[in-house]
Amino acid sequence: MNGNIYHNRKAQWAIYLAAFAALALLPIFFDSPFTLNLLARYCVFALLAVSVSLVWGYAGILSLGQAIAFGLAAYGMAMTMQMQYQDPVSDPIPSFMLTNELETLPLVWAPFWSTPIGLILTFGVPTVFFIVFGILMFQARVAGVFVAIMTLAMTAAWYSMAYDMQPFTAGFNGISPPLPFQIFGTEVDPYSAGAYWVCVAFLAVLTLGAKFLMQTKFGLIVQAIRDDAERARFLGYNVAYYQVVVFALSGFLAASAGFCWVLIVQYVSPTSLEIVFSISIVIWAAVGGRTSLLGAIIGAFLVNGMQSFVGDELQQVWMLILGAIFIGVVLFLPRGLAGFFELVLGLFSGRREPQKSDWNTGRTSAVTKESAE
Amino acid sequence: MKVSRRTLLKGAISGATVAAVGAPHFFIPNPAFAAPWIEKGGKIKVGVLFSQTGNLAVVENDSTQVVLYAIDEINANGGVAGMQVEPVVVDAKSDIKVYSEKISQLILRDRVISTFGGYTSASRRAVAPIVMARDHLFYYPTCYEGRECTQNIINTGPLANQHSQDLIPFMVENFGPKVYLIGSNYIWPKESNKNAKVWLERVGGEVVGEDYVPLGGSEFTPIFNKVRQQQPSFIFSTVVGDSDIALHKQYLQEGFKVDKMPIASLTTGEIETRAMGAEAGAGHFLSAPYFQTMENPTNQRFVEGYLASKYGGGGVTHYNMEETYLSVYVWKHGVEKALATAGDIEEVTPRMIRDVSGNIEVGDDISPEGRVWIDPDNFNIWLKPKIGQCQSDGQFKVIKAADEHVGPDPMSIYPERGVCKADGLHQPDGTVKTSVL
Amino acid sequence: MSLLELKDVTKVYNDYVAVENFNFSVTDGELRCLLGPNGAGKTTCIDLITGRQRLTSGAILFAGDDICRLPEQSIARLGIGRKFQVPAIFKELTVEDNLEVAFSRKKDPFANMMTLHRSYGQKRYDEIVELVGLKDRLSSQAGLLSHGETQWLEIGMVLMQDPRLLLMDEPTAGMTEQETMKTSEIFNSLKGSHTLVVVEHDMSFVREIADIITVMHMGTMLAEGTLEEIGNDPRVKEVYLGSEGLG
Amino acid sequence: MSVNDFWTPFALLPFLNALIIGISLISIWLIAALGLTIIYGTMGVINMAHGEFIMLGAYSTYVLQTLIGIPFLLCLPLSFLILAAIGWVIERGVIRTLYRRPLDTLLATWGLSLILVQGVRLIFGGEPQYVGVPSWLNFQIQADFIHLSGLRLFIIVMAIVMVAVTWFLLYRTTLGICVRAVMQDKEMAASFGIDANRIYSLTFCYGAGLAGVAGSMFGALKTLFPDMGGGYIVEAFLVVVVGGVQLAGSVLSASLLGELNSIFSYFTNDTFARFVLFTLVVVFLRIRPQGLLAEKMTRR
Repeated sequence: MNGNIYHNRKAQWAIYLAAFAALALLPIFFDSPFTLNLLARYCVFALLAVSVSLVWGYAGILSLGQAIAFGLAAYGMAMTMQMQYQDPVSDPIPSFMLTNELETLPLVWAPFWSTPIGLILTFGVPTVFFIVFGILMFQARVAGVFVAIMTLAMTAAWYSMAYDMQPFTAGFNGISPPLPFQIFGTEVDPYSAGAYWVCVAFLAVLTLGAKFLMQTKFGLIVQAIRDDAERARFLGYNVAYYQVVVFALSGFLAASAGFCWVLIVQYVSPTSLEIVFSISIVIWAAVGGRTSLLGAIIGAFLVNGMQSFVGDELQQVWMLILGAIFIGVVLFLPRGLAGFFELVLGLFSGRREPQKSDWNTGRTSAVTKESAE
Repeated sequence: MKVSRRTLLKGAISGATVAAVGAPHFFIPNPAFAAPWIEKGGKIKVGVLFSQTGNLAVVENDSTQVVLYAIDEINANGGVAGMQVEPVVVDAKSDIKVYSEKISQLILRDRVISTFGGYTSASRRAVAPIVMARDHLFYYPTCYEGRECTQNIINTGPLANQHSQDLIPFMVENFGPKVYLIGSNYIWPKESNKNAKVWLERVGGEVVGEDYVPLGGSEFTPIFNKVRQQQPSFIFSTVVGDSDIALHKQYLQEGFKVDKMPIASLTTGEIETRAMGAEAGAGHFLSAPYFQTMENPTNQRFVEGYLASKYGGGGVTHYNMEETYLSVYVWKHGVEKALATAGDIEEVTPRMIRDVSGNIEVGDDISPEGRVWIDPDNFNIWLKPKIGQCQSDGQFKVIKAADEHVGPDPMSIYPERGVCKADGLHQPDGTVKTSVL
Repeated sequence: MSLLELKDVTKVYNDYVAVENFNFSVTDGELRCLLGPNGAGKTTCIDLITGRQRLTSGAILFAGDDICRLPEQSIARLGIGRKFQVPAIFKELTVEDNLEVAFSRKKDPFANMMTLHRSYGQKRYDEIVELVGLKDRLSSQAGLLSHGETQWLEIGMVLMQDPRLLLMDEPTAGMTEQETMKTSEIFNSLKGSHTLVVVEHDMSFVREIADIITVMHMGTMLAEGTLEEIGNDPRVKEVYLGSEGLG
Repeated sequence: MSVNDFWTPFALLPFLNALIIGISLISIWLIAALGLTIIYGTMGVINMAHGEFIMLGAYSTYVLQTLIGIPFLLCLPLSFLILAAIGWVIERGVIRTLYRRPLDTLLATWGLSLILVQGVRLIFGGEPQYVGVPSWLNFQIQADFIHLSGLRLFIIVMAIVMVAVTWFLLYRTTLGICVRAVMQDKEMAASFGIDANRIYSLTFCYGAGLAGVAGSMFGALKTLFPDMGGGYIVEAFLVVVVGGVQLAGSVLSASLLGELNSIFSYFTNDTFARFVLFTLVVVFLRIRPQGLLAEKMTRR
C-alpha cells in the first residue's frame, strides 16, 4: 500500500486540516444567516456520521442506536435551555407539564435549573448509557447482526419512552425552549456565525481526535478486533473492554451532535430518537465511506445537501433516487466514496489494491472457512 | 464587549479572516435587515410551509392547494392593497427537522412577510423559536390545544374549549351520561379530553374510561375490551390520522352498534370517512366549524370553485381546508389594516400585521362557515361550532349548529396561569410573560 | 518440572463426551505432538487449555497455577499462545500491523491511546519477521497472502506474544510439501527455547519435529511415547487400522 | 399524573379477556414475522423491506378487490403470487449479489423500502385506502368473558394454516429438505448437487409471498397507507431474533411477546407496553443471544 497516497498519513492530515479550515472560513462567502444555520445543521449530521464511522467502520460494530445518544443529549440541552427561561418564583414549571397535572417540577428536571449541571448531564447521561449498554452487549459477546438488532430495539424503546413520558418530555410535541441558549452572559443566537463556529469546532476537534485515536495503537487494536475478535482475545486483549470504550466514544460524539443540534435549532422531539433517523445516519456514513472519517463527513453533507436542494426540485421522485443511491452504494461501492477515491488514487500510483470488504460478514465467513477446510 | 469577544474567537478559530470580512456578529443575531419586508412595485411574498411528500402529505397537501387557491382568488380580485401576492411554496417532507429548516429559509432568505403552515402541534413548536426570535408571523390553521400565549402566531382553527361546548351536552342528552375517552397519545387529545371533562361535569356526565393509542397505532382490541366492560353511552374520540380509520373499522368488526354507542369525534372528517369505507363511518358524530355539505351560497361557491380549479384534485373539502382558506383572508385583511395604520406599505412588518389583527373579521361573503373574527386578546378565532352526523355516502349532515359564536380561550382550564392578552400572558402576580409556549 | 498439566480433564457437551479423564503434562522446553483421529478431542483440549471452552470437571495447571476459570485474555497474558486450526489473522490490516498487535505488551485501551510508535526495528520483532520469512510482505494486506504465508503469519503472531507455551493446531494444514518443510525448519529452530504442543495429522511433518507423542482416541489418552514406541503400539495400530496408519 | 391513572388495577375477567386478545395479537405478530423468519433463517438476509412487502400485499388486495372486484378470499392466494413475483425480481436484482454480507443486505433493503413506499405513494396517492371485509366475516363470538370478532378469528385460523403449510413444506417435502440443508451448510449442500441459488430464490419468493398474505389481512383489519410497513418491521424482527431464527422459535416468541404486550397494555398503556417489551427483549438477547430455541451457536 506504500504507493497509494490515500494511505499516506501526512497527506491525510493535510486534507483533514484543509477541509476543516475551509469549513471554518465558509462564513466569509455565505453571510446569510439561513445558509450558516443550514451548514451548521450539516455539521451536526456530519458529526453523527463520524460517530458511526468510528464505531462501525473502525470497530465493526454496526450500531443502529446512535440516535439514542443524540436524542438524550438533545433532550438534556433542551431541558437546560427551557429552565433558563423559567423563573423559580413566578413561573417554576414549563407549561406543557400542566397538561399532565404536574404542579411541581419533577425530580429529573430539577438539576437543569443549573446550566453547568445541565450541560454535564447533556454530555454525561448519553455517554454513561452507552457505557452501560456497551457492557451489557459486549460482555455477552454479542456481535454482528445481533448488535444491530439490539441497538434497533433499544432505539425503539427510548422512542416509546420519550413519547410516552409526556409529563416529562411533552411527548410527540417536543420541547421548544422559547429563548436561545445563554452562556457567559451572552445569548447564542442559532443563526449567528458564532453558533456555526461552535458546530464546526465540535466537528473538527472531535473528528481530528478520533482520527488521532485511530492512528494510535488503540486504533490499531480496535481494527484488529473488527477483523477477528477471537484472535485478538487470544493475543491477550480484553475485547469487550475495547469495544465498550469505542462504543462509548461514539456515543459521546453523537451526544455532542445532539448538544449542537438544540443549540442551533432550539427544538427537540421524539423524532430525534426515531429508528428511521438512526438508520439514516448509518446510510450517510455508508455513502461517504465508513472506513474514512472524512468520507463520513462528506457523505453527510452530500446526502443532506441533496435532500435540501435537489429534493425540492424533484420532490416526488426524490425518495426513489435516494433509495436507488443507497442500493447502488451498497452494491457497487461497499466502501463508499472514500473507497472510490482510494481506488482511483491507487490507479494513479500504479498499483491497484483489490477491494476486500468481507470483514463485516463476521460469522458467515468463519463458517465458510471451516467448511472449506 | 463585542470587540473583545470577537478578538477572542478570532484567535481561537479562524485568525485574520474574520477581520477581513468584518463579520459583525458572533453569538448575537444578525442586525435586522434594513430592507423593507414588502417592496413597492414588487409582489407580496408569503410562505407556504406544509408537507407535500411523506405521510403528513395526505392532509397537508390539501392545505397547500387551498392556500394557493385562495391566493389565486385574491390576486384575481385585485390582490392585497393593489399588489399581487406571491406564494413561496416549500415542502417540509413530513419531517420535523425540515419544518425548522424551511421556516428559517422563508424568514431569513426569502423574506416572506408571513407564513401559513403546519398541521401538527409538533411542527408548530418546531417553527416557533425562530418565528418568535425574528418577530415573524405564523398562521397555524387547524385544531389546536391552546395553553400557549405567543405574540407571533395566529390560529384559525377551533380551540379545545370551542369543540366541547356543544358536542358534550348534545351527546349526553341524546345517548346518556357515560363516556369513554379514546385519543391518540399526545397533547392535543389530552387537552381536548380535559375540556370535555369540564363540560361533562356541567351536564352531569361521567368518564368511565380513558385510553390513548400511539400515533400511527392501529390496534384497538385491548381498548375495546375495556369499552365492552364499561358499557359507555358513547365514545369521545380524539384519535387522529390512520389510527382513526383503524378505530372505526375495528369498532364495526367488534360488533358495536352505532345507534347504541356512537363515536363522537373531533377529527373524523370527509377524508377519513372516505378512507374507512361508508359502512364504518355512517352514524357517528363530528364536531367541526365546517362541513362540505353546509348550505349557503358562499360555501356552494367555495366547493364548486375549488373542486373545479386545478387545485381541487382531492375531490372533497373539509374543515381543515376551510380553516386554512380562512387564514389567508385573515392575513389579507391584516395587511390592509396594517397599511392603513402605517401609511406606507414598505413600513409594514410581520409584527405590525399581527398587532392589528385583533377583531379582524371574515364575513359571510367569503367565509364558507359563516362570519368569523379574530380575538383581540389571544388571536384565536371566534366561530360557531357545529355537529354533523356521517351519512352513508361519507358526507356529513349538520344536525346542530351553535346559535352564538363561541370565543376561544386558550387558558380555559388553567385560569390559575393567568389571562392571555395581546402583549403576553398576564400572570396572577401581575407580571406579563411573553412567548409562552 | 511440568509447565502444563491436565488432570482428569472431562468435557461433556449435552450427551456427548468429547474428552474424558484426560491426563497430560508437558515439561518446560519440550515439543510435544498430539495425535489422534478426527473427533479424538485434540482441538477440544486446546480449547479447554486456552479458556475457549469450560471444562466439565478436572483441573488445568499452568506453571503450577489453576487456570481453568480464567477468561481467554488472562490465560493468553500468562503466556499461552495459540494458533488456530483455521488460520486466524486480521485480514484488513497489513502484515506489519498484524505482527504489531501481537507484539504489543500493553493491553489496556487507555494506555494504548497514547502510543503512536511501531515496534519495527526492535531486535526480537525483526528476528521473528526473519524467522517466518515475511520480511518482503510487511506492507501487504494480510487478507491477500497465500495460504502458506497466512499460516506463517499466524505462527509469527503467536511468537510475537513471546509465550512460554505455544499451542499449534494443525500448523501445516493445506500447505504444499515445500511449505511444510519450511514450517518444520521453523519449529525445529524453536525447540529448546520454547515449549510447544503441536496437533498434527501429517505424519511426515510429525517425524521431522517430534520428540514425544501423545495419541488420543475418543477423548481419552491412548498412548504416549517416542515416535518409535507409538509406531509399535498395537492399540494405536488398531485405532488407525483402515486409515493410513502410522506407517 | 397520579399512579392510579397510569396503572389499571387488576380485575380477573378483563384480565382473562386481555389474555384472549393476546392470542389475536400473537396471530398478527406471527403472520408478520413468518416470512421474515424464512428469509433470514435460510439466507441470512436482513430484509428491512419486509414491512413494505406487507404493504404491497395490502395494496395488491386493494387493487384486486376494489378495482377488479375479486372476492376477498381469492385475494389472499393472488396476493401471495404477486408478492412472490415481486420477491423474485428483487432477489435477482439486488439480494443475489449480497449473500454473505448480512449487514449490507440490511442497508440495501432499507434503500429498497424507501423506493417501494414512494413508488406506492406515487401510484396510489398518500391517502389511506380501503379493503372491505366480506360480510360472512361480520360476526362475533361471545361467551362469558370471551369476545372475538369474525375477522380476528379468521386471522388466527390463517396464522395456524400458514405455520402448518410452512412446516409441511420445510419438514415433509424434498424441497424442504434441500432448504434445510442449504440453511445448515451451503457448501455441503452444493456438493450433494443442490443448487443453492435456486433454493435462495424460491425461499425469498415464498417469504415475500407470505408477507403478501399478511398484507391482505392487515389491510382488512387496519388501514392501508404507503408507510404502514414501518409499523411491523421492528416487532417482526424481534419475534424472529427472540425465537432464534427458526419456525418453532418464532411461534413461541410471537406467543410470548403477543401475550406480554397484551398484559402490559392492559395494566398500563400501549406505548409504555412497547417500551417495557423492547427493553425486555434487549435484556433477553443479552442473556440468550441465540434465542429461545436455537442451540448455542458454535464458534469456529
